[in-house]
Amino acid sequence: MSTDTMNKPAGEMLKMTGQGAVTAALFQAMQEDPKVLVFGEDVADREGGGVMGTTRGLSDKFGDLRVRSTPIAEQSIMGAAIGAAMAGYKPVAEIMLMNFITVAMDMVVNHAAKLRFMSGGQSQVPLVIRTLTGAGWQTAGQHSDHYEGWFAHTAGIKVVAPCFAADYKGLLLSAIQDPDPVLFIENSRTMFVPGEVPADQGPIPLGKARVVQEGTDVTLVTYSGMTYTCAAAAGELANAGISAEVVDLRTVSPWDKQTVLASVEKTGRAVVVTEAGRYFGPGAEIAATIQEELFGKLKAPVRRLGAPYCAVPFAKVLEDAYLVQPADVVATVNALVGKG
Amino acid sequence: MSTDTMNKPAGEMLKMTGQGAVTAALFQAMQEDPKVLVFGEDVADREGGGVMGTTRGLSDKFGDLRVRSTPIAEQSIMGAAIGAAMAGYKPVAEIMLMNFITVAMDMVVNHAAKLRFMSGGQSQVPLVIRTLTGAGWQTAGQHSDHYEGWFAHTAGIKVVAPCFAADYKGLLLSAIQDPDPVLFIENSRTMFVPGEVPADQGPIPLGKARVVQEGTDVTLVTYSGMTYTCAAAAGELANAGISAEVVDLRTVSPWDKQTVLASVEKTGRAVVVTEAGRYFGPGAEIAATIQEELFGKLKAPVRRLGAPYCAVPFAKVLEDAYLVQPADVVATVNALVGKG
Amino acid sequence: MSQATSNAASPDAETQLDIFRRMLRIERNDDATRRQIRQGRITAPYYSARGQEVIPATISSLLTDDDKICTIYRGIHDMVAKGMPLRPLWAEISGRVDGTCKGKGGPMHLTHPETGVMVTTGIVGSSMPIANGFAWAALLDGSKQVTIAYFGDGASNIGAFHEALNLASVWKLPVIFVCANNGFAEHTRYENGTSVDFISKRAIGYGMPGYTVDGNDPFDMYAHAHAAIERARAGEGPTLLECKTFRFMGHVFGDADGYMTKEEKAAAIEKDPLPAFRAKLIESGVATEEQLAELQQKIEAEVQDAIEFSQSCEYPSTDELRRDVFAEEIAA
Amino acid sequence: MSQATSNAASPDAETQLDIFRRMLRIERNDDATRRQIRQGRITAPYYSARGQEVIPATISSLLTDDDKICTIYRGIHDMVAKGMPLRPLWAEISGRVDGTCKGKGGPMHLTHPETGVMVTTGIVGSSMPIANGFAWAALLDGSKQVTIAYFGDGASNIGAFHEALNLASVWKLPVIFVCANNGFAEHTRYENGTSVDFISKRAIGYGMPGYTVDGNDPFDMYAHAHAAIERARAGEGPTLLECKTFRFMGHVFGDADGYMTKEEKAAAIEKDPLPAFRAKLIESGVATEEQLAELQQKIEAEVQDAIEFSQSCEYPSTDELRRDVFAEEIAA
Ligand SMILES: Cc1ncc(C[n+]2csc(CCOP(=O)(O)OP(=O)(O)O)c2C)c(N)n1
Ligand SMILES: Cc1ncc(C[n+]2csc(CCOP(=O)(O)OP(=O)(O)O)c2C)c(N)n1
Ligand SMILES: [Mg+2]
Ligand SMILES: [Mg+2]
Repeated sequence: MSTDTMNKPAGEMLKMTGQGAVTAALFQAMQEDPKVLVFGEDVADREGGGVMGTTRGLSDKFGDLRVRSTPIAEQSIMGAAIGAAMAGYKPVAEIMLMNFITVAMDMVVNHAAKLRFMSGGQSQVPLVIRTLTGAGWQTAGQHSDHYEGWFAHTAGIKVVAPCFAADYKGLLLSAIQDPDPVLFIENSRTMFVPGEVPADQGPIPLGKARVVQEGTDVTLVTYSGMTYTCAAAAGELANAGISAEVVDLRTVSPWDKQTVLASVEKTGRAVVVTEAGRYFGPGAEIAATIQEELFGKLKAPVRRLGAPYCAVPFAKVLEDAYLVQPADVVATVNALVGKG
Repeated sequence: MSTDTMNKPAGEMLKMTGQGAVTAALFQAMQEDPKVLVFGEDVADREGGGVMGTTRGLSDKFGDLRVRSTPIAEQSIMGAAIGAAMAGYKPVAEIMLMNFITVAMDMVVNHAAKLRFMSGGQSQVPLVIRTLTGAGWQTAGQHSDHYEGWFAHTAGIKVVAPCFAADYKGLLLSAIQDPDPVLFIENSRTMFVPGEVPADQGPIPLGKARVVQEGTDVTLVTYSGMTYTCAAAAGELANAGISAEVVDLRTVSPWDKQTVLASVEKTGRAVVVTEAGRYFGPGAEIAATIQEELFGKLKAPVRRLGAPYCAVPFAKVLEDAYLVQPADVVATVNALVGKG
Repeated sequence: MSQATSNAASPDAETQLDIFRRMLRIERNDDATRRQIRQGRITAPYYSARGQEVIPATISSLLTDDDKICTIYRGIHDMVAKGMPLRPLWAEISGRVDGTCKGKGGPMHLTHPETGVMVTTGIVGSSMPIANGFAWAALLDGSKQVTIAYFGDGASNIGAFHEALNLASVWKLPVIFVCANNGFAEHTRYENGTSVDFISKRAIGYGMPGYTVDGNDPFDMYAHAHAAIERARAGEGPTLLECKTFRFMGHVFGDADGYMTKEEKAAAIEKDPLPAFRAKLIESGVATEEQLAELQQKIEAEVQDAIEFSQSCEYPSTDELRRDVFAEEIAA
Repeated sequence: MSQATSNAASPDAETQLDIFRRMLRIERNDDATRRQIRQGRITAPYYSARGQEVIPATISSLLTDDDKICTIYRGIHDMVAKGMPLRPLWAEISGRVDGTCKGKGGPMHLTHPETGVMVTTGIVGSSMPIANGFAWAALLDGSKQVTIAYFGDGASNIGAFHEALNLASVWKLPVIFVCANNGFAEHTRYENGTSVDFISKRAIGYGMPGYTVDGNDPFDMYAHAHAAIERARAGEGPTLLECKTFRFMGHVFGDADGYMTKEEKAAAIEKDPLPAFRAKLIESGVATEEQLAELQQKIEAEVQDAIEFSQSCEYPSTDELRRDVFAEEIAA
């Protein structure tokens, strides 16, 4: 799966985790642009550079006016990010975990996402919200949710959700340079996995999916942590003689319709796989669009896999059942292609 | 369109608006069950019974311990509702306008919707959130949004969005009796429209759609304010010889799959119409489900109409263009049936 | 808590006249706005600030265009005081493309960066956390710029107030939190929503100076605003000013006022700060009747010109729905 | 602000012993929990409250099962003090179906209504607004029941704190806001996130009594908790208690403590309230060495029994994902 370094300029490859890639991107962005700011709970080195250490070293290097730890007050974190962004800075605000953004939804939705439009273009809000989430660590009902669907449904904010280390770096660099608000989602099952990142990895454009594995029988459309799940499923399917193409959206909104439609037109079948809930979830937009655009060209209905309709459970057995597993993808594909 | 009083026991019909029906339901519920509470900003009679007058007369009749005006603090409103509900009461909390729920999302999503599950069934949270929204009054970007998609995507809370006066009464009565959290959405274009309500109107079950107009060529799946829009479109289509069936979901989550699928299986065509944004919106779930369940039985792709990808604009010309209009529905249907 | 610093600053004659000019411009503009609405020429929710003119007029007399304000739905007086031109303002509330927000924001989201009108929010409390961001930027820039966060008494009970004042104090931000305490939050009387007798006391919980000021008295306002702004410019951090006032026209245009007594309303209008300050200026010889009459004519002409301009403007094209969502226009 | 009412209540011998018993039960349970985690028998985030035992132990000695608590991720000490049985607690943190939440909630969402453990939240600040709801219900019921909202020093900077204290004061709710000020919010030192020297001062902004208490001193805690609870039961409204303490094990199990000095940690552990109170009980003749040793054996046996019980329990069936979402089970 080091396909994540495909078509990158040849050159030295560095082994680093998604977290290492995020840290590297922050260093590079702050180095290149004095307007870039980093702040959030415990992010400064006095506080250990983040509870996960993702921002370690930044305040020592760039000073504690540009890298600031904040009180536990997400509305004030987002408010400060909005004002600073409108004043010409590029704040990268950390909301420690995605569930905590629920106390700052007004700032994100009514303000960050709308101020440019409501001001007729006079206001710009070039901020990035970095937030970590994902099930798998038994942190249960209030620390693991994938709520990207809410923000994809909110006009005026982009949503990025990488899986591979190189994408974590390249997409964060682009998110920081972007003139509009970007929600950058770090998934707890991919963030700490080592991968290869070109030493000279630069920005990777937002809104572009990547085919991480080519195939001809079915297209698996996914992003974030579920990209691993789909890649694993594709491997199993290959052994059973079924050729699955895996498309990693990387950006959830705006999503790469072209790449997805081209792939599904080729394979004639699609399964959309998200960690987010299936019901009224982000996968529905993709499934609904595919059937609209490729009506009559599909060999089977577009299927969706996502979290069941319940909170994230604590017990490991339940958490495993809650998360879509490779076997679920395989079973769904088998049914589609009329096998198994 | 007084079909909304279909199959009701014969008896006196009262003319009242959706607002009148909501007020009547609150009186009836508080009368029948001493555990029912009503609170929110300005809801007591000392404050005029709500800025819209929807709760007028309740505190005079039921006292100001059961009907309380609150400070402007939606987190504390929702928190109080959750605690009181867990303690055995049935709080009906008013969040004046839907955009203001953004400051209380943690209480709604992380707590109200999850406490039963996270406690393994020990906690019950039988509360109702009444909230008003909808474009059409030039209240612009922060006072008109339809965010029901967020809540439909959130496990553990039901979402009700009536259109007709009788449904406002019957569904609110059911929402109050329901043992789980219910978000009750009052649409500002339908709430003040007079309709007929049986004097003895009782609870109308949640999760049941209603066919407000029968047809054979296409199914218009909708709810809330857009039900009027679709009914108007159906009228225009009829003149053009196209027979449209209009299905008013009434409950967005859990939505009435059976009724919708039965209708679309009959007509072979579907257009899902929401006031909520089209992109990653609630219409996507319905469209995705229809194509999954009726694959091969559809004469045309399932289309979706919803708000464009922008904030609600102020200028009347823009607001009119923002809202789906009957003409948009007609044009979409014409294209589907291969006319116009 | 109403005493300002011992060596309280006082506005000189010229400043007094400047404050009055701003007050009158607010009042004449408000009067014209309500007339246009009554005549059905403007269809928009309108939250008159009639009676609250002294607060932003005095504060603005101490600010430059570089200083910034974040205000609320009831904030047109704050903008007019800050110097926002009336033509783009009127074009905006009339929903025209020449409006300052191209007709997309309307009266609740008026914005005019050139004069420091950065954010107008319709969400109670939200002006405060955003104001902190501008103040933080000023620190980073090393400028002496200050940011004013305007809000109401009811807003002092919402979470955003608390988070914003705490952060501003911990970070020593150059921001002034200006609470227009008009005694009501929509239909709710102060004491029925607010647990403390003076909102200024809440400053104690943030290790921040807080004062309760007579928001109808330009001299008391000036002394406290001057001290707070100096403090902010000197890098000593934020201040909370609770400015006591009254809104004569109820919460929103058309409000029936049923929640207040005729007596208290009459009593408040009795103390209308505009005629009172006008009389004082003449008494004290700061201005003559003629000067002020002339000033009024000039202002009325400016307002009239803005109204006529706005009526001559085009409505926005529906393409605007695809513009300003992002920097890059969305494809049709 | 540390003085309680002049006629401060003091715990009698029996109560002192009761408080110590609750403290020891907390400490022994915490010790066993950390052992099980180290041995890999439990896989769950764990926020030890070692060092903070006095606060809930003393408060709980003044409560009945009808009184309610809303607590936080770092709240197992609050539950154990309140009397929650250890078997369902251990089964829950072990993810078993016999857990109090059937293994669905885990350590951060433990719930046990029979002993008044109503809500455990993982969201900073959220215990407070919900506690108000239980207190409001008590008013409606006309009962004398009180509700305790437990939270930390860092939580006093979030909006929910402000909204909850204001509402509780305006509505005179029978709720006590108990802030365990352990000097840190995750890795952030008190003064770097909190703008006031004493959190108890924030009570002034809500017209509410507020006290800073020595959270390691059962006598100071008792006097203040007694006054606050009496006040609530008498219908006089809420109180804010800031209880100074220290967490010996860092923020979460495995925390490296890099953000605090060895000295301050050593100094705090030096003042460990558990051995101190134990010694005091013996000195003052409230209990004998033998009695306390016996008590400890009983408690350790109870903990051991709970651990063994939990290990004998089944894991939940995946059908549980369809149960308790709503009252009615969701169809497969
Ligand atoms: C979060 C939120 N809740 C409720 C409202 C509805 N609302 C608009 S103005 C207002 C009253 C605000 O009172 P105050 O802060 O005193 O300001 P004033 O209107 O008196 O100037 C309310 C409740 C809102 N806009 N935002
Ligand atoms: C709204 C929210 N923001 C951030 C977090 C992450 N977080 C968990 S505990 C904690 C520190 C809380 O400190 P304090 O209130 O002092 O309680 P303590 O942990 O010291 O007992 C933080 C920031 C959270 N759980 N909720
Ligand atoms: Mg007010
Ligand atoms: Mg702490």
